[in-house]
Amino acid sequence: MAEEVSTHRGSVASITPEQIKEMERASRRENLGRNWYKFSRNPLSVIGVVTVILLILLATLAPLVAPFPKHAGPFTDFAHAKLPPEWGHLFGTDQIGRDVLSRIIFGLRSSLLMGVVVLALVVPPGVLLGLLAGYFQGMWIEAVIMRITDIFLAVPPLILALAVASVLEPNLWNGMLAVSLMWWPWYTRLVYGLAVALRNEYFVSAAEVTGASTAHILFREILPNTVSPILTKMSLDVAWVIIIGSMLSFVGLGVQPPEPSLGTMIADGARYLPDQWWIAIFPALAIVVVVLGFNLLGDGVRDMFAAQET
Amino acid sequence: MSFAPLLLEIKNLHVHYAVYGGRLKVLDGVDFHMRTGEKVGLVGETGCGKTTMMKAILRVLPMPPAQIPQGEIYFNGRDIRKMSGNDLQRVRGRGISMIFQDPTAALNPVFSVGEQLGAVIQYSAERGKALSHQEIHQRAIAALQEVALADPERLLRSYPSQLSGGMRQRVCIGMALATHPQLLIADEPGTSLDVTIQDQVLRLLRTLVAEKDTSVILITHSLGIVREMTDRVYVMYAGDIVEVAVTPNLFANPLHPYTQGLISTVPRLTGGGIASGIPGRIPNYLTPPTGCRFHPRCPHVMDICRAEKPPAYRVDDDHEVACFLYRTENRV
Amino acid sequence: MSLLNFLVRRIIYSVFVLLGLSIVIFLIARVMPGDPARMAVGARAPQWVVDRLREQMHLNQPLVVQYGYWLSDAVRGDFGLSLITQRPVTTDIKEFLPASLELVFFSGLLSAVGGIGLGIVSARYKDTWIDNVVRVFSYFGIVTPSFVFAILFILLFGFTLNWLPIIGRVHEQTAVPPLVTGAITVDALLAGQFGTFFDALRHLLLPAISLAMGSIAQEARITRSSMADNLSKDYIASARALGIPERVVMGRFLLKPSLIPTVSILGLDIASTLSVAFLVELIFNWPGLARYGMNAMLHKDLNAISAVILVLGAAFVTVNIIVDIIVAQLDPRIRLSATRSA
Amino acid sequence: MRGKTFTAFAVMILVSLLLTQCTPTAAPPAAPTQAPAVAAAPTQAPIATTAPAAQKRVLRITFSWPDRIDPAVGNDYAGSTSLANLYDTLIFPNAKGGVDPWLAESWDVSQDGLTYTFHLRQGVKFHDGSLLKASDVVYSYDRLKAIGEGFAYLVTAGVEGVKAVDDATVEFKLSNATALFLPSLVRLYVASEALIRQNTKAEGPYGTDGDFGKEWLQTHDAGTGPYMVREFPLEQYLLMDKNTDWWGEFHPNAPDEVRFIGTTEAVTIRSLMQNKELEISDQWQSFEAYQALEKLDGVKIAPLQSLSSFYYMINNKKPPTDDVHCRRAIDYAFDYDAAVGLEWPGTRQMVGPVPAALAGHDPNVFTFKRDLDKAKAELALCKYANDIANYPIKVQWVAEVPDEEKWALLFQANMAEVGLKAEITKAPWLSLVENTSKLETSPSIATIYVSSDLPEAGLMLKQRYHSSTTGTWQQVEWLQDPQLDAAIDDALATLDDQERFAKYAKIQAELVDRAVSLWIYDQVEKHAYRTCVDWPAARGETSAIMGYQEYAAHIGVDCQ
Repeated sequence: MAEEVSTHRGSVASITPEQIKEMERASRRENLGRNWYKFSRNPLSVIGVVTVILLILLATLAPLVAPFPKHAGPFTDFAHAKLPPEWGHLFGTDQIGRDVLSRIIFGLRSSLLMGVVVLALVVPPGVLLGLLAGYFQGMWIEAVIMRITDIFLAVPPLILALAVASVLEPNLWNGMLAVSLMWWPWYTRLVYGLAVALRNEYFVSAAEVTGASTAHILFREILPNTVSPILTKMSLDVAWVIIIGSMLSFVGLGVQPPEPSLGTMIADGARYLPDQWWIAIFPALAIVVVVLGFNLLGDGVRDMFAAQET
Repeated sequence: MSFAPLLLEIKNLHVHYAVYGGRLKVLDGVDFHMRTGEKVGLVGETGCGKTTMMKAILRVLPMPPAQIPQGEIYFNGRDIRKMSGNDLQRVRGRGISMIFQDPTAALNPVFSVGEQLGAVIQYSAERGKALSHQEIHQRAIAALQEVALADPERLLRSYPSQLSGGMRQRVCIGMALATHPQLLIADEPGTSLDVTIQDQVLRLLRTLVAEKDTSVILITHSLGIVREMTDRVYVMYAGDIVEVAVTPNLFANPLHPYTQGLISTVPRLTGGGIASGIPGRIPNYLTPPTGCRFHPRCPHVMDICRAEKPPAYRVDDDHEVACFLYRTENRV
Repeated sequence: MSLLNFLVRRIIYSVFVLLGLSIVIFLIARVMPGDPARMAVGARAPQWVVDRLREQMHLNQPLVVQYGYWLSDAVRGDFGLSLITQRPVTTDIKEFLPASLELVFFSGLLSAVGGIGLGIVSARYKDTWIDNVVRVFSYFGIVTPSFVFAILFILLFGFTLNWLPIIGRVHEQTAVPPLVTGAITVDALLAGQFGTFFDALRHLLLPAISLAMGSIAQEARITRSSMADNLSKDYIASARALGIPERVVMGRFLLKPSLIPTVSILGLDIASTLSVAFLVELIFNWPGLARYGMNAMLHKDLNAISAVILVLGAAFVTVNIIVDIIVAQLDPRIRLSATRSA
Repeated sequence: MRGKTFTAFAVMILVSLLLTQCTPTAAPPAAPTQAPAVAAAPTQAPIATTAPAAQKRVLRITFSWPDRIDPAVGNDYAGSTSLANLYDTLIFPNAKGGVDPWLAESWDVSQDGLTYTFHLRQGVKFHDGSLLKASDVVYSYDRLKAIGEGFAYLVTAGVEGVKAVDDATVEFKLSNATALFLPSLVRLYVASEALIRQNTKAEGPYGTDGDFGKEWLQTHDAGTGPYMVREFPLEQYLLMDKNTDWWGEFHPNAPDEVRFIGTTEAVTIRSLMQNKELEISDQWQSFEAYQALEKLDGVKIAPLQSLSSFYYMINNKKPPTDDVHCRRAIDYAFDYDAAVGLEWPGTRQMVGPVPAALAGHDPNVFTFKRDLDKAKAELALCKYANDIANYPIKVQWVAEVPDEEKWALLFQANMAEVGLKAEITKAPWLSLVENTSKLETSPSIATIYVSSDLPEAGLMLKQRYHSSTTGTWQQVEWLQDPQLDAAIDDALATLDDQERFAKYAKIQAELVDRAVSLWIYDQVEKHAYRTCVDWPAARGETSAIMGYQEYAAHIGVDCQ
């Protein structure tokens, strides 16, 4: 970030815009390389990345990887119900005779999908509103956006999502929608703070003086400089969204059976504790692994950008 | 040349920083000594290891990442590195105290000036002499008055964020002097301030030091200040002492190519500008140049410079230089 | 005085925020399908009962007017009847809120004491095995959802070891103290019943720890890293260099600035436990507001949902104000800028 | 280091808590000994235990919550059990399926069967000490009718008016004769008019009757029954004290204190049973949980005969199940043997539309067996056959009964075999109740256990298939068929048993032919109970009517 700012500052003199662009690109490429180097120096971050990649592979290749792909759908085999972990069923089978491992692998799909879709739904509007509010600081746009943001931020995060999810038909997509509705204000607030600081920077003033359009200033001047905090927050948020998703499905507001989801598997499996412990405990461990993976990854991203700041 | 007893002697000090990917060898066998009452200057570009050396003396380097694999630091004849916690604490403050480079960073943002200054005064009192609140308060006021700060009562209640840069610097000086140290280390005082204020601060420091006859190590990259304030100068480059001389000698006859470069830039008094006289920048400590660390920037570089590290040669009684250009002279 | 000023401004602003929230809630509640009057009296109630109730609830008037009535009722503490309990929502909230607050308070206390304590220990013994244990614990604490902890703790401490109770707020044969605040621990102390107090505390322990685990871990991690960060700050080096003894440097000059981020995050965590609590309350059969709210949501009990969200919103905002005050006490920079702008 | 202080503090708290574990149950000895006379709300009065815990006979039972104890509201398992214990009724159901005199010592029936005159027992006292009068019966009836919830549909059907002839005599006038009237009085819980009026809020939906005391009756009782509410923190438990002034006869070891606990959480129930803190479990545990409970010392499983069956209620009004062929396809495709095999030993497939234990059940009615060929043939006849993928069968099962998922999944798998697509959703009970109240929100299939309120096939037919119950969870079929209604009403008005049962048989046959539901099995109600409890229901000595299995006055508790 620091490098880019200085490039902008230096640009006012005699270099052509094309050269600046090229320099920016070069410096970004260099940053990328350096960032990845820094990132890869931290073994925990690397564990995070590897875990996340593995999980994504497992989820996308679920039908090929899962030992019993059919068990993710409508399937019953009461003769083989409640088998403890053994070679044929590494994580045992559940009360209906379905392979717990296969269901966990398929369950990853909805968890990961939740993380991705919610962020995809949340980040663009949240960032846009934050940019607008920050850039038009002191004007009515800011007042309206930030007051609405404050209202949403005044409710404990989960409650609003539950309320919305409960009025909609319970399924994965409505669950995502509900979580998204409560999540955008955090991005608005983050970007708002950054944009307020950035709008007074030289390069923004310079662009204003040269008559650049508002869109240009927002998206070409301010936005690129907010990318690293946004990325950091996103990478840490994935884990949170997944936890919240599992909470929703734990109470039955998310994915509906028989489609597996980790939260539902825990909720249902809890009925068979303590004797058939594997039905609930393995999905619980799976959530821990998923969240841990994203958390390590997020920490790595944060440290990487933090190191770049200094 | 004075024959006062040796106050501080550093032998072969190495300081490394462990970071991902290796060790930064920031100090690579530094020798240093000074006598009671001496005012010694330490010059060199930013990042050459001056502050590290001073923090190492007081054992306030953050460890980890810093490590001291080797070296002795004698203060009044005792090795600071081998001291127990109690002894060390007696050296800190009343023995050696230090003015840090950046007064904003050196003051704790969440305690008032009074709380910080009070603590310094309280714990630097003579052993077995607990001071009353009243006494501490009075001494604190006196300390602030000494550094020419107006309205000390109000100042004591203030927090660092409420003060201007110049005031913070004065508070730092006041705190460092409030312990009545034998040796004061002043690390680039005033560098972060604008030039007029910096000038005031330095003048104040000079007056105070002269009044109290304290021994001083003055770290700076400004040769002008060195010339005015010090008796003797160490020149440092990339973790090595490259030249030592009494102040007039150094200016009259700089020997090391680096010192020569430095002195040629003296007229340009702007802060931080001294490196511009010498092409290139301070090397990377992770993989420092072999041999003489200055060789990649040296106009007189020879083959031997790349292969071997130059020892110190004594050119004159008070003048040593670590450069193969002078290898005909006596090794120290 | 200026801190008071700051406080008053915060409170007034919060009231406006809550007012905005009430509009959002009202809209959600009214947009939902279903006749609130019919829902209130049950599907098989005679039509005349429903009609009369519609009249009483002003349901035949425009939405804005309805909101006016709803708000003026809400301000007077009247949120209408709850569908699940069939009695005024306010009565329910009075009954369930103290249990939730009690739980959240103790969980917050555990987070503060446990988290900061572990963080300090970890920073103090940085890079030793103690530190490593704490760090691994923190990672797992942060990534494990509270309901998983709840299930594990019930299994381990409740079922297998049988150390701690896993249901209810006190043992069934324990005399319940006269209800004053509704929080049994507090009431027991007020009544001087120490046996009951300890019994209530034992019942609180597992749910409170399950709820607190995440934030204990979080707090430990933040305290540790902020202490580690600050340890390399010049003001610590300076304090040491000027002869201040190590214990004073660590216990005073390092601790106070290091607690600032911890306290801010702790506040956020406590505030959000208000909502995460529902799962733990569900699992431990804890009769709290979050669980009540959850049930209300599962059963589309709109009056209860609106009230619970508003009450939790108010609690959330209050906790945030309290945290701001504590942080301002810790950090003069915030205090000073607050008074300057006030 | 401050850190040490913190850790030390935390350890101290922990240790002190663990130490106190040894003496948690001891109530402060200095507690006052006066028993609370009237049930007190937990939010009002100080509550003290009356006697040392050891001497007290305590009966603790878990239930699926919430528990509604307003006599005009409660009607599910927890509610009717609570009401049976708190209130008395004019008559009492006996184990043989008949009724015995209770609050009514005797009664006369007019020649045309339209007027019933009840002579009340004298000297019966409400829990506040006031005497029961005929006007209280009239008030209880009026209140039930006005509120219209709970068992109102059962009690008020066909009654024209009720009046108090004098303080000891009540007269019911019927609009038409019915065999159900007398047994239905089991659901008319007699409450004290004075007490309710005292606690009525003026503002409420019921006109001059305000809220009809609804709020107060949520957590209090106004009955004459063998037990009375001491404490009812909603969402937690219902605690009742023995009514020592009760006119009836207690079991010699009847409990002094009855606690209904609102949880069905498996681990909790295991722990409670294991710690001897629970005498009788709820009936909603999983098969595995009962197996595990049975292994505990001094715990047995009682499979109770019940009037209840497990239905897949098929919506007869919504596509695709509005076509009889589609419904028949479903009935043929389901694997009944597998479904029954998942239940406790002794469970049998349902024969016809009513539980086999009811008087008037026809054992010879046609019974569906799994036959995929027939299922496919029927499906082909269904008008949605060509487009069946666009008509998913939406199944909602009750979240509180986790075992239902097994059958739901079995159903889904079975249907998939013939090409029917089933979407299954778990719905919390109250959501399901809400959903089934309107045709638009009703699922294609709701999976519900229905218990007959009386041991009479005709009542179950009425409960399940008569238009008067559409819009409740008791009928998601939405038949709304006037001819069927008339046939049921006609059968019920037939006072001669033979004749009446013949009419029932005809109706049963027709319902099976129309495949209006998927009939799965007659329920065996499982409860784990401690053998130190003398429980008549476990020996089959109580009425099978819902709510009377846990009639505490007749249960003996002799545990330690």
